Amino acid sequence: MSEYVLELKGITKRFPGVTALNRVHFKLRKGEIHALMGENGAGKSTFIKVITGVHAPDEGEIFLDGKPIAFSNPTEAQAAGIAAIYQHVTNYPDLSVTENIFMGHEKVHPKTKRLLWKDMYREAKAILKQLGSSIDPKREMGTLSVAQQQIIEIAKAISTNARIIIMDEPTAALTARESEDLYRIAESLRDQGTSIIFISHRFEDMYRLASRVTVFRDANYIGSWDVDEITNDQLIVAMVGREITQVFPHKKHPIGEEVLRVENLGKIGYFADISFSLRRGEILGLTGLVGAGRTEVCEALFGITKYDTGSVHLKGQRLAVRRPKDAMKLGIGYLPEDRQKQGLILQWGIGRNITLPALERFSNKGWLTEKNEAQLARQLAEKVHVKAKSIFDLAGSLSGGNQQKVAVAKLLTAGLDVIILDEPTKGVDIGAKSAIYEIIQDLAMQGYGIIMVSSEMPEVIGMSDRIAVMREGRITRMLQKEEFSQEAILEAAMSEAPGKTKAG
Amino acid sequence: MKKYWTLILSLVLVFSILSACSQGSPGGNASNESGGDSEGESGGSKRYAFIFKNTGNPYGEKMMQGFEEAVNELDGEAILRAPDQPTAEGQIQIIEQLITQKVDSIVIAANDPDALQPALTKAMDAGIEVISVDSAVNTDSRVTHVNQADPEAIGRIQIEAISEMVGGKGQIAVLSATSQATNQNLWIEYMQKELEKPEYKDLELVKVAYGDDLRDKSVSETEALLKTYPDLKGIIAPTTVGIAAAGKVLTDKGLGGKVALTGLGLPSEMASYIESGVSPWMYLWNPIDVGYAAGHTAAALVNGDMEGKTGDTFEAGRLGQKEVVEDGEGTQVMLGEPFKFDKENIGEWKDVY
Amino acid sequence: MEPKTIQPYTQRTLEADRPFSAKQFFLQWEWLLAFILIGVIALNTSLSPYFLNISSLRDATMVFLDKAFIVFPMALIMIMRDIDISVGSTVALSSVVMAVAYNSLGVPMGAAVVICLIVGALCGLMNGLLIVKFKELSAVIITLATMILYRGIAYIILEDQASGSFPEWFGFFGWGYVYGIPFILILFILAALLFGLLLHKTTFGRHIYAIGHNDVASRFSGVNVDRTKVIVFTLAGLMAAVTAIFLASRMGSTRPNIANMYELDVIAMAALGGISTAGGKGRLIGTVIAVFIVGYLQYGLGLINIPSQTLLIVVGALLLFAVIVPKLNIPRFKK
Amino acid sequence: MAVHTANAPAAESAAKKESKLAGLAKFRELGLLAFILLLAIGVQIRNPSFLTIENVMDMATNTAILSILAVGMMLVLVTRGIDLSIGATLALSGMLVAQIVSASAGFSPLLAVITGIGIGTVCGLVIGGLVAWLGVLPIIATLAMMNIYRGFTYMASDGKWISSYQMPESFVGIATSSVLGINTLILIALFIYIAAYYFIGHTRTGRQIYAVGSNPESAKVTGINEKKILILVYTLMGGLSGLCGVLWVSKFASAQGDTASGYELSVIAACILGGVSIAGGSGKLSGVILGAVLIGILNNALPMMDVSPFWQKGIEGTIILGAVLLNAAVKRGVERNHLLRRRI
Repeated sequence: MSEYVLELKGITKRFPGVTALNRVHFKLRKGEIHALMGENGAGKSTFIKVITGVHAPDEGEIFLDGKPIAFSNPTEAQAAGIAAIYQHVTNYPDLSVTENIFMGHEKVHPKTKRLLWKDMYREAKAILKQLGSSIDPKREMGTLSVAQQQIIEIAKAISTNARIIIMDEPTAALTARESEDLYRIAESLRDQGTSIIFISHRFEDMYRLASRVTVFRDANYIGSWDVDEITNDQLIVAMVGREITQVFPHKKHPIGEEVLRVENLGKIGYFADISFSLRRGEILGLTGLVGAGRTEVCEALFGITKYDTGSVHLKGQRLAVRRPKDAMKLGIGYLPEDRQKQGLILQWGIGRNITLPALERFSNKGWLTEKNEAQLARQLAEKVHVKAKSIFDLAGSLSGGNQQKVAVAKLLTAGLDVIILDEPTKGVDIGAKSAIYEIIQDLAMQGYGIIMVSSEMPEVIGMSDRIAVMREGRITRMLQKEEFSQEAILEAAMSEAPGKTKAG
Repeated sequence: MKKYWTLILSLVLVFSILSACSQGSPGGNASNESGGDSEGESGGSKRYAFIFKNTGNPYGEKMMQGFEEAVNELDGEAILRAPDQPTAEGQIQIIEQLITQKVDSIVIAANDPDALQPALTKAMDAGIEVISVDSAVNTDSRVTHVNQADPEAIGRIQIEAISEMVGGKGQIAVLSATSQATNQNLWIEYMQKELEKPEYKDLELVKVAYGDDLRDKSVSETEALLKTYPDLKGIIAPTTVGIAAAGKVLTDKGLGGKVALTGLGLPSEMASYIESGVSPWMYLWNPIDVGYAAGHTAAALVNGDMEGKTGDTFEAGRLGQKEVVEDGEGTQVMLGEPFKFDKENIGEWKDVY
Repeated sequence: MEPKTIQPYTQRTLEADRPFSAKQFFLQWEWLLAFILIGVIALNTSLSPYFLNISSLRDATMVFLDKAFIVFPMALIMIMRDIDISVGSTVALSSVVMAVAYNSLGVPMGAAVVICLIVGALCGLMNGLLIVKFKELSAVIITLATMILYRGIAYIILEDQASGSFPEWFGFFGWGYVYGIPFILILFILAALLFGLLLHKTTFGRHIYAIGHNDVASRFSGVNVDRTKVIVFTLAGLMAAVTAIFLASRMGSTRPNIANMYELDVIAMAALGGISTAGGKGRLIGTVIAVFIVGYLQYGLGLINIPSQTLLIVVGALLLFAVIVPKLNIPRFKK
Repeated sequence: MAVHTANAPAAESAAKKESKLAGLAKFRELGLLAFILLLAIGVQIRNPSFLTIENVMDMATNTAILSILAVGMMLVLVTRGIDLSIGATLALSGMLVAQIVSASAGFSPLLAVITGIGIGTVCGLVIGGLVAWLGVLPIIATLAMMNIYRGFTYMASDGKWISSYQMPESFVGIATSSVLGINTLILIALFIYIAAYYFIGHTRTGRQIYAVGSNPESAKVTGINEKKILILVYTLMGGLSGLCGVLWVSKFASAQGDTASGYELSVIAACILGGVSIAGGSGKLSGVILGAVLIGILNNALPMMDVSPFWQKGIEGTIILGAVLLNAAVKRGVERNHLLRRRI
């Protein structure tokens, strides 16, 4: 019997044009939580897919309990006790919770192969109870929140009696409290002897949970360490390949007159009594737990959805925004949270993406003037330092950070006064993060009023001039610069909101 | 692997296109043995085209068979066409193609009496003799019409039949084709006129239903008739699909002998119902003869044997001499009374058409 | 956290001119279509002595161009990842209203033609509004329902009647020539140019592509998705009315059952032209060539009097061929 | 769309309240059923012979084929596909089987049914191959094959119909015979429903069809063979079309080249009325059957109410559009109520 439950040696995986993994190694002990880290594109996802049998490696060997093994499809990996929880798109919104849990390893009658629904419901209920959740196993998956869905994913892994569970950024969409629940679940699984591979961008996850960490960079294996023997800085060097810290540029941006005032904004079922003002050159951090209604407020300001009560004033004028186009015309821009789905058209080149919001500007009565357009797109792309060969490179081919830069550049085409940034550094690696911070500061200096929605506490504290904290659809606290602290934000995000009423 | 499949599949496709093309030509160009060069416009073989309402219709196939027989007798070349759907649009396309081919004559069973007028006028302007057959086009769009039977006679004969079957008394209904079918509408008009006669005062026409020449619709319309009018004594269905569907419903419901059925139908489709007595007898003309007569009419016009004016006569092969008679503002060639199919003769006809 | 070093930006310049690539240029889908068209013409010429002459080629266009007008807006709709299967019924309804207005209500023919266009546009507008207001329902569902509804209204209006006897000049639409060129061809070329410019040279067209690729991102980028959709569907209704005018002119009359299943022919032509129903892809020139491929193929095979059932198979096979070829990796045609 | 993903509350305390609302999903079938009952009562008042046993049996017999096809179409729609070729497949299988039985009278009816299913299965397999292996979009693939199969049918028929006298009694008997007073067609349809119910609800493969439609990406990760599933649904659809081809020809005792032309639209309409989502993933057997029944009743009731034939299409279109829009509006109302209940 080997010391390791899972061992991968010299795994190489090539796709047309790229080597996604280059002779990487990995060792996993029984009952261990092992963090796997690396920047976007380091090969983590491909690595998971090799372990779970989605991809077959071109070279290298996989040992399970010391015996060589080769999976040709995910079902085989599952049968061997390996389960993966992916970051997103792995559930079936139209199917029930139970079905989601048991998809791929349904309980069937040994002879007739009939599905045993009663047994499955019972077991689903039991597993969910074990995880401390009371979700109805017959409920439709699509009606659950992201955190609840995450729990279902874990339940799914447990239901397969997995000995090895891979979690791919499970906390990315979770709030601090929900993450805490997840840690608890992971620890109890570990204590029962399950081995966990944990992939995350968040250092706090790793320090909190993992006992060992392995780093990949550019498809290569960099090394493995015990968590307590490696420092934060060393880890960053390992991941990025150069010394860099998460820095927030401190450029002085003069704060000017009030540009946006929101009064008693409310939308039934989403948020209520939202009031704040924003000045030119100011960065207003908007934070709170996921689901607190931050995105909904921003979408209402931008005209994606309608608000039911209250008013919005821009430069002293009351706005009647019915759709995003109106908002942009009047001077409000929005960088959506999901840049792949909401921010960019991935099949298009950089240039076309940048010019889309303001096509009218360089068109002559509706006629496109492609030369002007290309020139302007190039200028803007250079302004935000997009790394690419030409403006005709497809947006889909860029890294996360560069995609985000293109999305920011889109906001610069229109003559805006207020820019709303929703999680501007989500899923962006460290190198690109600081570049984006720099751009945000630059924008503030140019006199834009900026609302920055973020769940990352250091980011909000480091970047903002003021911080509005939301909880369950209301702003519970407006923190001034001198009041900034993680504790204060957490307290405001979790405490009972004052004057809570039943809406509607 | 996938690539090979794709390759094989596209090869199959290409072959199917090619084979479809090669298979198509002999089927369409009926008689290639005569005439040699198809370009020979003067002298040599004349080219006669026949356009039926839609493809895959045995009634039309028989008509085309008769047409081809006539054309072959005259050493001509027969071109047989039909659109895949019974629409005027499809027939206009075919007319255009025939004009381009400079055929000598077009015989058409029209899907619409008026909609073909511009196209047929163009054909006549190009020197093509246009004759309608079976379903007429309006008199401005044709030289003459070959009529299978006098519509007045068709209407009358069916009322006579149903009256005899039900004993001159009771409710009757008509199950027609589509509500736009000109032939049927004309016959129904004459039926109603006939019913006004005093000897039919006890016959009551309760409803004209439309089965759209669709099996399923005709069946449910028949069923609705039977239920809405429980005292219904007889059904007249002057359309092939309709009468067969009605026969099927009456058979399945065991109403043979209780509700009489007559009308116009193909002997092959109706054989089992006539033999079983569900429909004591019904009528139809011989579509082969209709097509045959149309072929000879076309030839007579093309060869200048007549001009299609009232009183003109011409030789119509085995049908003997035919005369062009008046038809409203136009002219037509009449074939005679419809033929009666009953238990005695259905056996010999069911395999013919 | 103590700020240490700030990463300096790496200054870079970007290419803003698209380099001309002969390889890319010649591997476009439209070239393949052009070759197919040439192949069709060559095939027809070899099969029938009547095919290759000016008047035949010219008059053929009068036969197949009527429904081709709908192909343009259908292409736009398909690029937006929608579909409209009610266009055939719109043709029927607008032509029926025109005929009734002229024959029963005594409206002058010129005004009746305008009414026809308005009715068509209204049908399209209703489709567009329903699709925009009920986003949870797909365009297939809504246009399937309106397809039955519009034709139903046409039947209610005209019952079993045909309505015709239009004035002489009305026949010009479908049968007339201008300097020896069929009027319908001239209008088709004009419409092709207009729609081509609209799709490829205007902000509106760019928005259509954006919506087809990613309607959410388009909305977030300030594209007025709803308005664009409503306009395009209205255009589809309008062009269906144009088809209705030509069809009524060619038939000298109209009936509620005309233009049956036109939508399928139109979708097939657009798909052959390289418009993907998956959205975002395709160019108008491709659909123009596709119209001529299908039209001349049918016309040419008609000249050798191929049975129509064979034509069905040929057109079906051609459509499959067109969608399968790009999936072959050997010559990489860009669709 | 962004709103949808975000509207579920983070707190689990809401879970209980919502699960009650989830029960309202049944509302759709109930609404459809209520509508059918109202319609039936309305027709009954106009024509008392509507709700007689005989007429109900006739309606059921006439709807059987439509509902069998609708079951297959539902599976296709659930996988985000569509099949426009079923009318042509039906005609082809019906025509070929009719030719076989007319040529050899000894051909047993069971064998005829099996042959029909076989022909349909092959037709469906070709489409499944095009969709699954070559990635041709379903609407295009089935549009093309519709033309091709219809052409084959015409070619095979050579312009002739197969008439009732050419068919042996036993063959016609498939559709006219009855067991315990219930028509065989109804029994076959019931058998198909039960088989489909079991297949969809109680087998792995059945659930995998829904999984593929609900989320093709994750289906792949779960190890579901998406291609296999796609081929399966189109093959099943083809097989059912083939079966219906035989039943159709037997019922009407005639095989024509243009049999069931345009029938696919009625089938799709039945599915849509039954609440099957074109976007895939959802669709209930009960809904589809009710949808088919509604269309069946419309076909039967409108002639019986003596509605002018020219109004029938218009009424049908209005009802379909109305039902679809009403359903959407009701769903919105439910969602809004749900939002109103949330505490902020």
